[in-house]
Amino acid sequence: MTNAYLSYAAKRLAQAFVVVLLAYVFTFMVVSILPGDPITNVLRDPQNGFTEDEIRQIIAAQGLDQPIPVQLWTSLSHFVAGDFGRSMRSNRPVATLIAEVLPSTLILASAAFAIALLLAVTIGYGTQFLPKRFGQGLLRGFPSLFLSVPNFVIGLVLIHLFGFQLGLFRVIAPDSFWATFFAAVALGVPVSARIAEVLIANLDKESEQEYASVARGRGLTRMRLFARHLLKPSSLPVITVTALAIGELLGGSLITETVFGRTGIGSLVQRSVSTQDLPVLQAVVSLAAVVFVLVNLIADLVYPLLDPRVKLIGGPRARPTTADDGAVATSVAATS
Amino acid sequence: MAAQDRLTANTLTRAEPNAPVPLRPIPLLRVDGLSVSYGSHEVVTNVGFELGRGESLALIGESGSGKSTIARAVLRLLPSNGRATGRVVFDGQEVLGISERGFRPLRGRAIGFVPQDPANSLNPVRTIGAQAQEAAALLDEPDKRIRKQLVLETFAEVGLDNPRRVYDSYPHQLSGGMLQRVLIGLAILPRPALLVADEPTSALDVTIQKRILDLLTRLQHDLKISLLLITHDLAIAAERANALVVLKDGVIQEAGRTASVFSSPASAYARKLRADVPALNPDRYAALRDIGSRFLKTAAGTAPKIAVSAVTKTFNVDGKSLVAVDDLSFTVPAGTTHALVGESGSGKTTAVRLLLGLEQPDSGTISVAGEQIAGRSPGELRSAWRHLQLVYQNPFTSLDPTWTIERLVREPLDRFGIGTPKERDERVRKALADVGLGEHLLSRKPAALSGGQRQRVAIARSLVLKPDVIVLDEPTSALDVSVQAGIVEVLLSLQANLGLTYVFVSHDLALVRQLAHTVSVMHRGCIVEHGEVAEIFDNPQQPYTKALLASIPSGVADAAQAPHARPLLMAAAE
Amino acid sequence: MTLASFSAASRVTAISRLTALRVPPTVAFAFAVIAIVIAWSLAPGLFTNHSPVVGVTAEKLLSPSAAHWFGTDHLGRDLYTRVVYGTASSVTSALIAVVIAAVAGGLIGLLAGFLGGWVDIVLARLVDVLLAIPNFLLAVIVVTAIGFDTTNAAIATGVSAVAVFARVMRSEVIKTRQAIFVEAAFLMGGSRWHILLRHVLPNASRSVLPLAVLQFGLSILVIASLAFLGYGDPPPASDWGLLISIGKDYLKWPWLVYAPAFVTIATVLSVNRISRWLRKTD
Amino acid sequence: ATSVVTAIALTAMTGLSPARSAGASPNGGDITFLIDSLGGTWIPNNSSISSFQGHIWGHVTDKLVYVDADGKVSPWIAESWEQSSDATQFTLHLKKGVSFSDGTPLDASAVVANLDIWYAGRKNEGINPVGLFPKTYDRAEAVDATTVKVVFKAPTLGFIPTLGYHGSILISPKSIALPAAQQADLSKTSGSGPYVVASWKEGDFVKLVKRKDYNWGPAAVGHTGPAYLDSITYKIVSEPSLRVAAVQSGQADVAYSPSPQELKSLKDAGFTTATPRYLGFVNGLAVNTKLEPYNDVKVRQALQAAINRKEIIDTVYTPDWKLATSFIQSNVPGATDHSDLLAYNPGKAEKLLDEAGWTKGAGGIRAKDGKQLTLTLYSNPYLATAKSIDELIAQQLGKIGWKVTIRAYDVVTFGEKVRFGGTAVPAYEVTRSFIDAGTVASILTNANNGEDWFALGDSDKKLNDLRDRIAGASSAEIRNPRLDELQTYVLEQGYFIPRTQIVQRIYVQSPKLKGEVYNGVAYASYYTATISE
Ligand SMILES: Nc1ncnc2c1ncn2[C@@H]1O[C@H](COP(=O)(O)OP(=O)(O)OP(=O)(O)O)[C@@H](O)[C@H]1O
Ligand SMILES: Nc1ncnc2c1ncn2[C@@H]1O[C@H](COP(=O)(O)OP(=O)(O)OP(=O)(O)O)[C@@H](O)[C@H]1O
Ligand SMILES: [Mg+2]
Ligand SMILES: [Mg+2]
Repeated sequence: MTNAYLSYAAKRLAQAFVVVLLAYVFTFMVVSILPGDPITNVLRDPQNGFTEDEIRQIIAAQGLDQPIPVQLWTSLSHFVAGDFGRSMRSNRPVATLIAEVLPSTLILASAAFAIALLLAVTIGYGTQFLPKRFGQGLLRGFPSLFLSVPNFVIGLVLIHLFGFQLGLFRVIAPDSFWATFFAAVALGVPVSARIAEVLIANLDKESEQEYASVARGRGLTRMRLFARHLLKPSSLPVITVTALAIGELLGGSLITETVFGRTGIGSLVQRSVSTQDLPVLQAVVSLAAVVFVLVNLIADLVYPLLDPRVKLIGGPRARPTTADDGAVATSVAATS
Repeated sequence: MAAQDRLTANTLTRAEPNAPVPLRPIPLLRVDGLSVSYGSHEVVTNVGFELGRGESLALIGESGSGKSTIARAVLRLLPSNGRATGRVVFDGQEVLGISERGFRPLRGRAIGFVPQDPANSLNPVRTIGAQAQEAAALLDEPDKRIRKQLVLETFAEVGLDNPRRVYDSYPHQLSGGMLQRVLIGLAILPRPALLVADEPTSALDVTIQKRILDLLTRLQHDLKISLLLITHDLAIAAERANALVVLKDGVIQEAGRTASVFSSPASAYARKLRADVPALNPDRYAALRDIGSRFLKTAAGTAPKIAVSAVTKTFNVDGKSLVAVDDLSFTVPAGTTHALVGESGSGKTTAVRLLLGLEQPDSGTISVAGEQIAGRSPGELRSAWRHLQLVYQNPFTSLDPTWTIERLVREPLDRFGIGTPKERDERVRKALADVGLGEHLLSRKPAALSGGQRQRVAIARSLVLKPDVIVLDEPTSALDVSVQAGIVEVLLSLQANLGLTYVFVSHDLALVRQLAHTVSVMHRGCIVEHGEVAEIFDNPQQPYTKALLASIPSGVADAAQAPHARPLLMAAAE
Repeated sequence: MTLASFSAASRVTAISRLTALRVPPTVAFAFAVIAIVIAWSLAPGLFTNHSPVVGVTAEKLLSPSAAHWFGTDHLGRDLYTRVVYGTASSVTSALIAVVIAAVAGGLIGLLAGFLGGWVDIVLARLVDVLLAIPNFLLAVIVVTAIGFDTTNAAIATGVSAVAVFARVMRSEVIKTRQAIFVEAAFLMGGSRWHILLRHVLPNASRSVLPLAVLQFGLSILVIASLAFLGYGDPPPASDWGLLISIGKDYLKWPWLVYAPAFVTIATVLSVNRISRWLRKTD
Repeated sequence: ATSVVTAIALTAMTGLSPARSAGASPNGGDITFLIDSLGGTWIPNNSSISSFQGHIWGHVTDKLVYVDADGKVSPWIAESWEQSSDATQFTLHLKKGVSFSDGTPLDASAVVANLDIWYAGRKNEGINPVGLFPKTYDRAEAVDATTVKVVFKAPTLGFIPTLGYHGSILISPKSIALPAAQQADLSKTSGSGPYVVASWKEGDFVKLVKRKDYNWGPAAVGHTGPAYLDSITYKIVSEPSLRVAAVQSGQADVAYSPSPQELKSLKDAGFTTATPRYLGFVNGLAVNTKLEPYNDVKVRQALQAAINRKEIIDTVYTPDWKLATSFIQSNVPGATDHSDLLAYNPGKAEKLLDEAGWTKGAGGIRAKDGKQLTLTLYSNPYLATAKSIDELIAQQLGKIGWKVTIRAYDVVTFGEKVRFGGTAVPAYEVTRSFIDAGTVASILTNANNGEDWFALGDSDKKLNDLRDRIAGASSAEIRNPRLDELQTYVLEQGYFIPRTQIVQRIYVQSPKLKGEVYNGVAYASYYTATISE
């Protein structure tokens, strides 16, 4: 068992590495589709007043006129050696840039995640305690609603309400507690919806299971039934969604950080995208892929330890998921 | 014509359905005018019965007749969309109208519940012990260790060999029979006055089924528990219960003491139900079967239609090799039916798949109608499949849900390119008519058919090619006895008319007795005994065969110490 | 065996089918919202008398009233009209995204699931890569590469959702491939391709439909978010996302944000409701 | 012979210093300036002219000369200068006792190092030359500690004004010697300005604190000692509405680039708004005369008459914006008033189009020989209001019978696809500053690396003639009438279609903050500003 476990873990780790490399190459390819390059374009800003001749000289001096495959090979070999290169836009080392903004995004994302989980658990478990007709229906509506509101709208509304009307935080100090809190709310709300959806679907599914009836027939109260029987099996698949939600948190930080004026990975991407700052984009994408792959790897490795039904031999395919969320249900099944 | 009876039975004869059946002066459970609806759909209508202390009562009826619904109404475990009206009086107290809080003290302590499906009735992510402690908590015993001791004792009481191991296991680590014992143990642990058992054995093997039922009967006697037993098997009901309530479409057709209902059913429905139970009517299709029997006699010298010889198949499971079929040999003369019987896992399906070429044997030869099957690729087998067809066990999964019936039945003709389009149309209609299905079903999808109808479609689909051999892998095990009877009749008349050769797989020995000519009894991949049906059934040689035969419910009460190898024909005994 | 016995049975199933199909009121409402949205996108002219591009500059930034349901914008154009005229583009772009995602993802999943072997391994890695890059980040990068306009934003959104469809399709195909009726089709003489196209594809696609509907709603949001970051069409186009993102510069006149946001939310909410209903009834 | 031009000491202006007014405490205080972005890099050469980083450089560095909002050049680090008669040699005399914040003296050798890197950059490292620095530069020599001689290969009249241009910031030679990656770290760069960088974070903020020993401010602003405010924090808030709301709610002191629509209500609420105009071209369209139908002067003239510039200001802007009177801003020395040529006259436009053969067809769109009268506008990504103006112009032209399409690209794509005279670009939207009107004429044609704005090449004799006569003028008196003639001609021909005078930098400011000054490129300097409690 442990042997199988270890070799499985090793295999997954190797796969993860390949995925990260491919993500790096993928970004390079996609960004290189566009003719021309960011440096030329910045130089062409009429305010600079450069002539085409001068622009050509500057480009050649930096080796940006070499064929794409050569450039890819150079940057890939540097990347594997741990050198992320220099930002084309700011000329500073990409590693420094990322190191500067990473903590802020980590704080935001963790706070958002905590809020998402709290909200999801409140909504999800709340449905078990509210009367069927009245409050429960209301609670059940929340995930859909959360998923339907563009998250920049949530951000703008929060800022105006709490930042300006109530003066709870200063917009210009986005790292303060309350500012971070509300940014995290804006980022966490859609994520909470995903988790809550899965939670509700699972609770519904589990409470329809025969064993729940049988347990009730044994005289358990609703509360005990929930705590002893439904809680664990319906919460386990949340691990899977959570692992997937990491990607959403990273993607969402793009918008949230822009709206709240935070500096972080998201705003770094936003700035780099507008200037096609390839080295930064590649590093961020690879970083995101690393995080995503690792988190999912951990989820896959932890799951069998928590759920006695799952045998590792079959790989993560054996991991049960919710039927309600197609993406979740299948995202798990696909890795082989 | 049987179907016509069935149809009219419902409308014509009704044996005082609404009157509660008086059993004892002060019954433990009295159900009165109970109606249950799911949403706006009423599935149980005005049902009433009584169950005395220490007595047992069986609710019987075909699938969907509302048996479980009644049980759940009594247990107040209806799903959220279910609503019950009427009166349920338990031990003198009306319990349908009281609050959940008021009812809860009765749960487990006074009313125990043994569910139908053992595999899904225990929480998969908690140990048996943890769940047993919930039941033990109902005892007024503060000490946890003593409670555990009581649990272990109960486990031993229900016949679990190693109670400690069971206590520490997760449900998926135990077999179905063990789980069912655990569930029974948990139900009786608080010593309830009433035990409601909803088809407690339908998911289990025949031999285990018998042992569980024996256990329930013994406990009922020893502990003076009243038993409300739910089953679709009339023979089981007759064997185990003092009183019967026969249901159809949520309405009581007949009720009364077992002896009278069983021996002289008053309602047409109950009569038909009795007639459809294979165990009670071994010679129901004798006339049709005898046509095939003639081939059996004449076949002596000629080459058999199917010849399987020394076939072995091994699977690799978790690194261990598992011999699923071991040195299997049998022959089937043309125009006859050969049955493969045995418990779950004995290798029946594997044998069938080998026979069709869906699996490759490790060794041995298989020939069907003179063609070699073993060792050929699917492409090469296409020609063999034109004459060799399979009907699957489960009618719900063997038809593509997105296709219409017409397309489904036509598919083999299109694939094999048989006939002109017009001829194909005709053959489709003919095949459907042969299995008793009308043309109005042509444009339906499988989801819009009942299980019995689907299985007929599957049979029609095999028939449409006019094959010589049809292999049927437990074709009726997912279906009700009455539906099963209909299908068996179709199969036999087709054989009589077309001279088809069948390989019929089943775990139901009574059914085999009704329709097969020869039989092979399989046990752990080996054939332990084979020969003509009458011989084997009347004079079994192997203990395994004897045990199998003994498990056939006979309809005779007092089964707890039932002797082995009882005569099958007990219908008239009462 | 007479017909009578079975027609009785069929009546029962017909009834149960009808009850199963009964549409809950919220779903009916959702369909109504979608119907309005479709009508807006097909014939915007029927719903308003104003022009979506030419405004009365003297009437700029009026608050909502009977004459201007959603008020007027900074160039004095009727906002309701702009929302109505922007519907077609918003809906079309979301459709483009869904079609790209469903077709490309579906094909990848179908081939990977059905052919298995190295095809599966290669495609699975590709899907893993797409999945490992956060959706929105992927969309942003793709839209940067192919240029900023609404169609490109839609394409990028579609690309970012390919992986999800591929995964769902693949697992459905694998599930279906193992289904008994597929083996039965082999026995009926069907070839691999026949079975792939006629049995596996239709069955596997069934669970893709609700996902596609869900993705439609999501795409509207993603495209709106891209427009918010300035990666969509320029004005005077009036995609909903664009309207919100223009409105955010005029927060003193909040209806410029709230009106298009409300329409977007109502639409996405309805679409999600329908998707959920489809999943339940399937 | 060498003509000596000594700058006039502008002591008279001292009295105007706003810092001395209002009883506010002159010293101390911290302000926060909200800005949309702080640009990409901090390599001084690459960032000095940025609309964003320029704000910081303006406080951290000094320039050799000062150019005020009216284009007037006055001494700063260069106390005086001389110029050879053929304008190929210049001698600069530097102020004594000036030092960079890293302790290095700002002497002749430091100036030479700056001039060299402005001209050449270090291209292989990614340090660009300063784009508008005269390409005719030959070399500079330190004659003594305070005297620099600058030599050009050809006459370069604009050299001195260029020294007051935002690209010409003086950086410590030690910083200049740093490799590009270190130059990109703002805290490693030292200037001689009244503020120094205390801390910064990319994409977030830059905090400046005042330099106590600063004592060499430009006399023209009326104050030469240390700055009054203790610190200035430039903080990025990318949403314009949030920047404004933050100032309104007292969370910050200045918001940069608010939406013009909000200015009126802000002013009414007592906030200070500033819309300084830079010296340069007005915002307008350079017409591509190579493209059909804009090779027809009548069509161009119709375009000139069909735009209602007043409506643009009324709708998109506020009265703080000025109507264009020429194709250069009215505050540029030498700009003359040509409002008559820019009057809105739809009747005239329709008549011109009719004459040119463009007749109204279906849907009110004009056509000729089956081709519709179309115009594609590429909204300038550097100007927030560009899209709104384009939409409005599309409406206005639509009434006359034009079919107008608007395309908007991001900065990158715009740079890639949209050029003067590009094959699909009938009109290029100009927003561009310059310091000296003398350079204007040479940009318009293709001679001497000119940008050939109207795709005329060398084909327009009159334009060529004016260009040469302006370049050859040796004094403003001679040059001004020729400039006037050039303006008339370009507008009459419909080569350039002005829209409005441009205010590229808009400021909203708390009423407590007073005394800031705006220079010739419209950057706000808080060197002289004070804040009350
Ligand atoms: N939760 C439910 N919602 C709606 N209808 C239901 C529900 N449960 C059962 N039914 C319907 O009620 C009827 C009676 O079902 P019930 O389960 O009581 O039958 P049964 O006699 O126990 O059948 P079986 O032998 O198959 O267990 C059937 O038609 C069934 O489809
Ligand atoms: N594809 C397979 N891989 C591994 N083991 C298999 C496979 N198919 C069958 N087996 C094993 O072979 C044995 C015989 O299985 P088989 O399905 O033939 O039994 P059966 O008699 O048909 O049982 P049932 O009555 O439950 O259908 C079982 O132990 C089963 O687990
Ligand atoms: Mg039941
Ligand atoms: Mg089997």
